[in-house]
Amino acid sequence: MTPATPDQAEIWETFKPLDRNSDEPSLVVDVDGFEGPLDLLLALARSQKVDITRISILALAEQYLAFIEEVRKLRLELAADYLVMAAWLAYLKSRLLLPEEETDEPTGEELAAELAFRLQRLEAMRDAAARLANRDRLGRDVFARGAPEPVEIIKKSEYSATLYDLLSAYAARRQEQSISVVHVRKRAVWSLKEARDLLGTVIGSLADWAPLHIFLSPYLTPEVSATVKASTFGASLELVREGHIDLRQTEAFAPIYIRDHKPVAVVSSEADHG
Amino acid sequence: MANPNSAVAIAIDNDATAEAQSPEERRQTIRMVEALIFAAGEPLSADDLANRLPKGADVTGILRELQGVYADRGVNLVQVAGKWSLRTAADLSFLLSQNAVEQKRLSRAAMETLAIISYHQPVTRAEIEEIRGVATSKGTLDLLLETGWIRMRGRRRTPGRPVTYGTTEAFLSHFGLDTIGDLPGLDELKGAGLLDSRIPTDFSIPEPHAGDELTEDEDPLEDDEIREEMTEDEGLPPESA
Amino acid sequence: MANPNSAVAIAIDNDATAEAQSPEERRQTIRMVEALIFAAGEPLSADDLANRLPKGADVTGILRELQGVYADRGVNLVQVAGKWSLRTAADLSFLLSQNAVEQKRLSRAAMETLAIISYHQPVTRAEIEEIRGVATSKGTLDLLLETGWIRMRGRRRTPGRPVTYGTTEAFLSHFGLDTIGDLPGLDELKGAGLLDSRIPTDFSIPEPHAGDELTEDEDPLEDDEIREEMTEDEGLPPESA
Repeated sequence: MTPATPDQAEIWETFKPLDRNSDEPSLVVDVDGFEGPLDLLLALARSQKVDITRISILALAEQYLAFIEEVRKLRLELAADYLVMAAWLAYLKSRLLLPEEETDEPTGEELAAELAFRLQRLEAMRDAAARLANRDRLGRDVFARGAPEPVEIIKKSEYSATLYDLLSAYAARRQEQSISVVHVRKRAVWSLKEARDLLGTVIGSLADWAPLHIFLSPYLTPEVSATVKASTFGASLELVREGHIDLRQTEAFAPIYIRDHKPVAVVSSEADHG
Repeated sequence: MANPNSAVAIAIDNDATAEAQSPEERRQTIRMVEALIFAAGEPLSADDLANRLPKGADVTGILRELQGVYADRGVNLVQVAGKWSLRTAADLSFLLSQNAVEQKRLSRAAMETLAIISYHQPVTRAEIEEIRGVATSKGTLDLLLETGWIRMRGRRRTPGRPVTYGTTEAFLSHFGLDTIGDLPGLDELKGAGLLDSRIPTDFSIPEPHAGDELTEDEDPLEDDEIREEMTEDEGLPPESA
Repeated sequence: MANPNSAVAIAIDNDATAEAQSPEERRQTIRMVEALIFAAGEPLSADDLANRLPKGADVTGILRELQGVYADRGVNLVQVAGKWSLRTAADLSFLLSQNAVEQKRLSRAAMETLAIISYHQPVTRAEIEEIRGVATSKGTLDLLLETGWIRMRGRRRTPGRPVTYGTTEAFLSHFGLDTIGDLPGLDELKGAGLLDSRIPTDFSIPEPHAGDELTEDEDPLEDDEIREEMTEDEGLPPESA
């Protein structure tokens, strides 16, 4: 971005019309004040003090070449385009002075006319810029209402929805909720593992027969009573098979009793008797 | 200015003030006052004006005169808190507002809430939340009230006496329903593929009650409760997602 | 323009006064136009006004009448960029210098570039440089774009598809021009052939960039080209002095 910074400053410089017609010496030194060779040529043309349409291009070319010579004597650095213009003007000068040959190239007069046109056009644009700048400008010379009363936009939201939107929103939500209720019931099922874990907490403390249901009583809410009983019974059978506990039921539908397994005593005595 | 009134006014003022400006000077000063007040970003006092006007200007007289000139116009010269400014004539203030109708879509949450109200009405906010399984923000209900599609019907005869919501006639007409009973039932929703066939057998859809008369467990709202209810619990946290 | 109001206006004009407003209606409409233009910070077009006025209002006639009413006053009704706006009278600018917004003044180079763009538009950067005989820094164009007075119009249908520049409505409004045809001295410049950008290709005085064969053809800018163009050649050296 470095190239842009000095440039910005240049653009915003205070506008100070350069009075280049005043005296020649300042012209010579002030080469940096010109915006390119065309600008310099225009300033020199103005110093001829005639209407720009009647300018002598030959005289102008000589003036420019003399100016460049002067600047070089002072060893001021000149941008390349000033030198290119000097070379071209030297060529133009020779074309204007020497008799024209028959070629397809434009004649010296045509080249001179083109240069004159460019100078006129640049001057015209300079004038136009000045006239534009001097117009009654908004915020500088003329002013709009200082305290405008903005139109207040009263926003009113209008909602629209279709019956389909309504029904699908309803059905989707109800359905979602109904499925999540099923999940809750699933959780309410006692698994064999849960029952086994429960029984595991009491094994080892059951020296004598105890009714199974007293351990289950905290869990026997109406909703899960059946599943708790079923799973516990299933788990207890498993524990019997694995030899952790003994079960006893005197008759159908009678309470089930549970105690720690008494392996040696029972089995061996029965074996003795049997 | 080609206004005959101002000429009369000038003549009168000339009699009144010994050091008065010439009519031409006065005309210029009037123009200046007009431009200054027009371009100013805020009202100007007579002193503000006097400081920027030629010496000897009859500022008060000019302001009065200008006030007269603008009296019948679309813009009036008015004095506010001792300062002067040009304001749009009060009777034309309607020109300075424009109604812009913005078409909006209801959010999913609002749509669901509306649907639940339509099927389950009369329904309380707690019941809506229970059915949706998520908290319902007051904002959602306010928005639905704003659409004119739901209304507060009454209060449920339960502890806390919560407000009951129901749908309006505007709801019926917007959704092209003749009566609320025309809302499709369970079988129709299933038939339309909106409800899965896997839904539990005990799944049911209520029969909405939208009549103006309250149900047995509703009390009427007090007239002044309606507004109150609109704002009473604005402090609620936003709806949880 | 497919404006229903304009159709109405045409019908009324055809019927002369058959459908005209009554004097009282017209007086009210005048007040409305006055209020609307006073209230607006920005210039309003006749269509803008017609849209906010009663049907059948003779907007153009009323605007002309109001322009007359305000002609001698401290505030004038002016037409800028084809729209209507109230502005303080130019001869009172001395009085309002305090109100002037502190504006950075454009440099001579920038002002000249602006003038070239306004008189020669649509014009490419190369053409601007050809006229000025010097390279135009990207900074100058960026700055002018920033003022909102110029814009990128499109791309010239020539090799390289250079961007073409032109002026904006804000340009017209700022410089108090109704149309670009009101640019000072435009007709004389045209008559003198000085708006002709064409230079024979074999006329080879030093130029920073070779002059393009000019055509009136422009291609539109792609939407996303606009930003691109703003930065694509920032790497250029600054304007040679």
